[in-house]
Amino acid sequence: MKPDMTVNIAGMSLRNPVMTASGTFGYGQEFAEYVDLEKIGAFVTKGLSLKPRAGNPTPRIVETPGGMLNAIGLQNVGIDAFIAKKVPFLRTVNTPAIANFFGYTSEEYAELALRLDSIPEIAALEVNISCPNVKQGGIVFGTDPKCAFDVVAACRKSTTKPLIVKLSPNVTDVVAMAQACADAGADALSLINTLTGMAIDLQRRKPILANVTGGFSGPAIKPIALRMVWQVARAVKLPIIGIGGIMNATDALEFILAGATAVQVGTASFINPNAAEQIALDMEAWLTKNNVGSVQSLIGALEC
Amino acid sequence: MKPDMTVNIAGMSLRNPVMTASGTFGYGQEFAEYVDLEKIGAFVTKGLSLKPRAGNPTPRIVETPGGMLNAIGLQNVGIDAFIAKKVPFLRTVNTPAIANFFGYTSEEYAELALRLDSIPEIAALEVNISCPNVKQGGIVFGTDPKCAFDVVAACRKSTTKPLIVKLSPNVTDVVAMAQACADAGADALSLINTLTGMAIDLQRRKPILANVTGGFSGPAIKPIALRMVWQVARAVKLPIIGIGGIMNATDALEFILAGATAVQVGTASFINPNAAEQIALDMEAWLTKNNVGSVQSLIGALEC
Amino acid sequence: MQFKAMILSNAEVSPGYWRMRLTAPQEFAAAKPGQFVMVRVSGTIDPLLRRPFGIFDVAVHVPAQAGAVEQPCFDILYRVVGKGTAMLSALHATDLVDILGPLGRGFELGSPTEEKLIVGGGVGLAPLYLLAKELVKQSPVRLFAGGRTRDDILCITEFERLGVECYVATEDGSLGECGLVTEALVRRLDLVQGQASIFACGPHGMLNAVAGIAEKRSIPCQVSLEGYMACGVGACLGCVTPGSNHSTETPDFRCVCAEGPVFDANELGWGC
Amino acid sequence: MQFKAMILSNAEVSPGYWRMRLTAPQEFAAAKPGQFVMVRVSGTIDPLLRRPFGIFDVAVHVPAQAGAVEQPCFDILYRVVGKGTAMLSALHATDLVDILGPLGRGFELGSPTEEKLIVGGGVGLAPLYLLAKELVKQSPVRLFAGGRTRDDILCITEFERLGVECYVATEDGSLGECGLVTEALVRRLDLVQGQASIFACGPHGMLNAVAGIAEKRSIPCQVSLEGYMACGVGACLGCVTPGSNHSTETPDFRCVCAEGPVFDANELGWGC
Ligand SMILES: Cc1cc2nc3c(=O)[nH]c(=O)nc-3n(C[C@H](O)[C@H](O)[C@H](O)COP(=O)(O)OP(=O)(O)OC[C@H]3O[C@@H](n4cnc5c(N)ncnc54)[C@H](O)[C@@H]3O)c2cc1C
Ligand SMILES: Cc1cc2nc3c(=O)[nH]c(=O)nc-3n(C[C@H](O)[C@H](O)[C@H](O)COP(=O)(O)OP(=O)(O)OC[C@H]3O[C@@H](n4cnc5c(N)ncnc54)[C@H](O)[C@@H]3O)c2cc1C
Ligand SMILES: Cc1cc2nc3c(=O)[nH]c(=O)nc-3n(C[C@H](O)[C@H](O)[C@H](O)COP(=O)(O)O)c2cc1C
Ligand SMILES: Cc1cc2nc3c(=O)[nH]c(=O)nc-3n(C[C@H](O)[C@H](O)[C@H](O)COP(=O)(O)O)c2cc1C
Ligand code: FES
Ligand code: FES
Repeated sequence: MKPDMTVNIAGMSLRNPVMTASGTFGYGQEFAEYVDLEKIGAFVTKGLSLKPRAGNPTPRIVETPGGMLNAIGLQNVGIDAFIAKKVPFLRTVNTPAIANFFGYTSEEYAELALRLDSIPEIAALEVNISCPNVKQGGIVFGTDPKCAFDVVAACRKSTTKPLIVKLSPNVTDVVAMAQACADAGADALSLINTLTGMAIDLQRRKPILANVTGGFSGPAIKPIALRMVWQVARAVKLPIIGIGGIMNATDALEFILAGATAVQVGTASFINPNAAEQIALDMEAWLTKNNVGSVQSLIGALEC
Repeated sequence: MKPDMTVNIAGMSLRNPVMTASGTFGYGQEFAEYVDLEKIGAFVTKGLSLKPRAGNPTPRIVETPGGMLNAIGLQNVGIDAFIAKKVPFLRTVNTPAIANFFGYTSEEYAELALRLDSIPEIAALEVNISCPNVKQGGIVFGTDPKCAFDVVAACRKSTTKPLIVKLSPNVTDVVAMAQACADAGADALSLINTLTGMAIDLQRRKPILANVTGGFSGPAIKPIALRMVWQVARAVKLPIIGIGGIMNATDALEFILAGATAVQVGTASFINPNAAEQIALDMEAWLTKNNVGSVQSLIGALEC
Repeated sequence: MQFKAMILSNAEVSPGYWRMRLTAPQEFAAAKPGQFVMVRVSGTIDPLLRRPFGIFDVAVHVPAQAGAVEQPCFDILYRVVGKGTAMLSALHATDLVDILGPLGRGFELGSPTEEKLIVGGGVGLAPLYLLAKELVKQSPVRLFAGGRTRDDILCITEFERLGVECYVATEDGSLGECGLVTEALVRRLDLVQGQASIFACGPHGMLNAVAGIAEKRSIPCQVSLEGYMACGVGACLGCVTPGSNHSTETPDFRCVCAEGPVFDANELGWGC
Repeated sequence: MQFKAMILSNAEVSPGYWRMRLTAPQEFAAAKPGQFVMVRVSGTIDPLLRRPFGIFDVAVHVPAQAGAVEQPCFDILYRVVGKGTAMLSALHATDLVDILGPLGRGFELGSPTEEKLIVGGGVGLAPLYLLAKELVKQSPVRLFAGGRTRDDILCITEFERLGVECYVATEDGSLGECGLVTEALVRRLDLVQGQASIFACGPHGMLNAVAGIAEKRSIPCQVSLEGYMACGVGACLGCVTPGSNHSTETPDFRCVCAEGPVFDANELGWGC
């Protein structure tokens, strides 16, 4: 018998728990040649802002041991161009699209939430309160429980769609952050966003990234992500989307055991463009082989 | 002409900037067959406590992508056995030995500092305020500026030897921690200690480490360590010892460019027991090849 | 397209420069000059990211076994500069590597009447050979190959075999003229009085100079750029380059991987 | 000792089990039965840590070239269980690997008069062959080899060639007796009335059972343990195992790498 791969998160029913992560999958269309979007659970757009954003100068990308740093600087087309040019594609795909977004004040966040709320092609919102790349950006919201509460509460008032808050790992106490978001009305939490890192070109005596520091992602960060998902899952009563270094089905299932209801695949898509689809397939194969009837039965099933 | 490899840190003059990191080099003797201790700048002992400590149950070690987790649980022989059994060896080596130590109250820290202060074979003290492995342990000191200030101030009163404070990376604001330690009288800062991570055995549905979480080290963490060293070096006027994922001379020189006066080599010694010696040699070769007269001229020489 | 390619050969063609031939599926035969591939150097996480390389040539592989069917194959020409390329150079015939490609926008061949001037700096020659192969079918083609020293001058015989006239310049004078290859280019342009179009690939400084030369004479000029890449398909926005209208207020970044790597020189913001 | 070894051969000896022969420096010839090596599987960070393997055999390699000098070599016998061992099995003769060893404390050969009973579970046989080679020089030796299924029964011919009498048991009865190998061990002990000593290596459960059998009869028993290792030299304290006096108040942890991997069974805290 085929195992039941469906999960429910924040009121959405997904065919399987595998999503693609914001910023690593464009607006859905870029990878369409390589991935059957209807074989994954959902996909998340590049982070959106009210106005279009240029992002940082280059180099924006550097490989590090087992991972990479990016300092894209939240380049995006802005909400208007998104609606005009990207949303029509979403209509053609029978898979929930989640809009990731960010702002510079609670008001901006709220305004974006309101605009996204009115787009029927968007299944849910993911608030990025944690981008470490932009100097004036999200950093302050994502590292202080009070600020996080305010911004999430503002978004909550502006949308009735499922509201997912994406947490920053660059904090002393991720559970306190998670709790603040829960208190402010989040429907689900996704974690982790990138850690802040740096790389240096010895010969040129310069930082490699034009922006000096960047967001650290990839397999290297998995142990930190897994730990944070486990900590938050035990402490906060919200569904969790686990993110961080997921490269294969084993990684994904580990996050689910740690307490995640679903997962997002980021950097892995760069290495294998069909990573998300393959992971969903391999998870199902693992469940079949191990006689597990449903992926839901594995959520938080870690025995400590 | 041979480049000048000497550095001065916290009043110590070192023949070169390469030390071995606490917990990765035993009490100095374990690697003696593989490393010429008189070719490295200094070595740091396993963390010491007042009483001997059993540490955690096994498994204590697990490999992760590009890194490893350890949950040794600060097993150590205790200060009395250290003096009786380990100090005599230190006498035979013409290289500064730095004693790493920890306690559970400021008073315990102070008492250890006092006892270590009286050992002539110990060149300097390194206070571990950041071990993430022990549940009742250092965590609280290393993640709160006020606690860190108190414990460092207590140690400062108990010793006239150079006092190095080792910072935890598991914090929102490492600069605030560094500043608190500087204010409390630290002579130097070493960073980073391990990040807190977790690994899961999918098939057994259990954490791999008996302790569930462990300290994350190795090349994977280098981008985070480099970023923190750079942040602290720009903000705080104390010499810094850079630690985290240093595997070769290039890595070590990157930390020095970022602002470190010296470096510590940890996990790398497990992979190449003579890593520290080799790194010191290769650094010298790099300086020669690139016509750099002294390693001191590279400290903080990053052009941003 | 994503596929597992078998290495057919891998040999050093000049000190530090290697040429690798790999098998490819049928559809790969349609690869355009200027397109590139993303190579997964090993199956492990070290190195983690794919490495981009221009397509040097596309050919047909005839296996030695009796009865075996012909199969497309392609070549990359690469310089060993770091970990990934060092590991590539250690691979052997019969080893498998994972390939993504052909990717990106290639060269437009342009009108057959103009003379075609190809300018390559060092390993920048890589995507220009397949281009030359196409161009010689319809127009006279000249190659201007530059490098720091003679070891950086690659595969000239291959171009000559196509009937391409080749000019060589090295900065240290160890092969061909001493100086920059743009000098010979300017001389040729003066001679043909601008009845030509330019195709260039190489270091950014050289491309900038070539673009300037072309602009002054209002000559069509296409350049192939590099950029640090993660995805290769326009999803990560890592590889962007400023377009001609770029400013912080009116961002105009182009993806090198998806909108390039070949651009019309006047599409780009050279000052940024 | 740390050295670069050249792989002389690497072959699957039973489904999932491989035997690799490597060159070694002269001093390696002094390796003791029960010692182990730490192998760096690749030069990259994937995998990062060295992998520990028992020394299966030490021999002399006579190169095929005329005039080449003899050189010590050694074998490891390994089971493919994860990434590191899978990568090991993909290496070829002439590839180089970095070796640390011989490491740790080996077996004490004991008094020549007693019969020597060697108990190996699956790949636990690995460090016992070199031991048997030494023991047969002075005493009668019997091997008790157990496994889940017949594929887990390794290298019996090699032991028989030494003159060792072999008993085989598999849990599924697919080779030898059906059941646990400890049953045959107990029968033999009953027969010789305890005039024997035991040397065991294998899964922890098996070692625990063997230690219990030995203790009941007050027979000397040495066991070789495994443990997750980082350094292999007693520096990281990752590989410890509780000693017989261990409790939280009176910690008595032993390093498997430096104080073992061979321990007297009664040195250890089996209950912990
Ligand atoms: C579209 C395109 C086509 C290219 N074609 C060729 C070619 O045909 N022949 C050739 O020799 N080289 C080519 N390059 C450059 C080639 O990709 C790099 O030399 C190579 O990635 C270096 O990898 P490494 O691991 O050896 O170096 P490292 O310095 O260790 O690489 C570290 C990281 O930086 C990136 N990187 C380093 N140098 C470059 C560079 N110049 N451009 C882009 N990324 C870089 C790597 O991809 C990797 O992610 C091309 C680059 C691009 C973008
Ligand atoms: C002293 C000693 C001697 C050994 N001798 C042999 C031998 O002769 N033949 C043989 O096949 N195996 C032997 N082992 C076990 C062998 O080390 C592991 O099977 C091997 O490390 C697995 O590596 P992997 O990358 O394939 O597995 P993975 O599961 O991918 O390894 C992940 C990590 O766990 C560690 N690990 C996994 N299993 C074990 C284990 N059983 N013991 C210790 N560490 C483990 C690895 O070293 C690595 O650090 C020995 C272990 C020790 C401690
Ligand atoms: C190139 C790149 C761009 C990213 N852009 C965004 C973004 O716009 N918004 C966001 O919330 N996260 C962004 N992220 C973070 C990822 O969504 C994800 O949280 C992170 O990469 C960790 O997952 P991974 O290790 O699987 O990549 C970006 C990551 C990368 C690598
Ligand atoms: C096995 C192990 C044990 C450690 N024990 C200690 C310790 O006792 N005290 C301490 O301050 N740091 C300890 N550390 C942290 C290291 O000193 C170092 O800060 C960390 O490993 C990062 O450096 P690396 O990436 O080079 O290993 C330990 C690290 C490892 C891997
Ligand atoms: S490499 Fe990702 S957008 Fe070009
Ligand atoms: S493996 Fe490090 S102490 Fe044994």
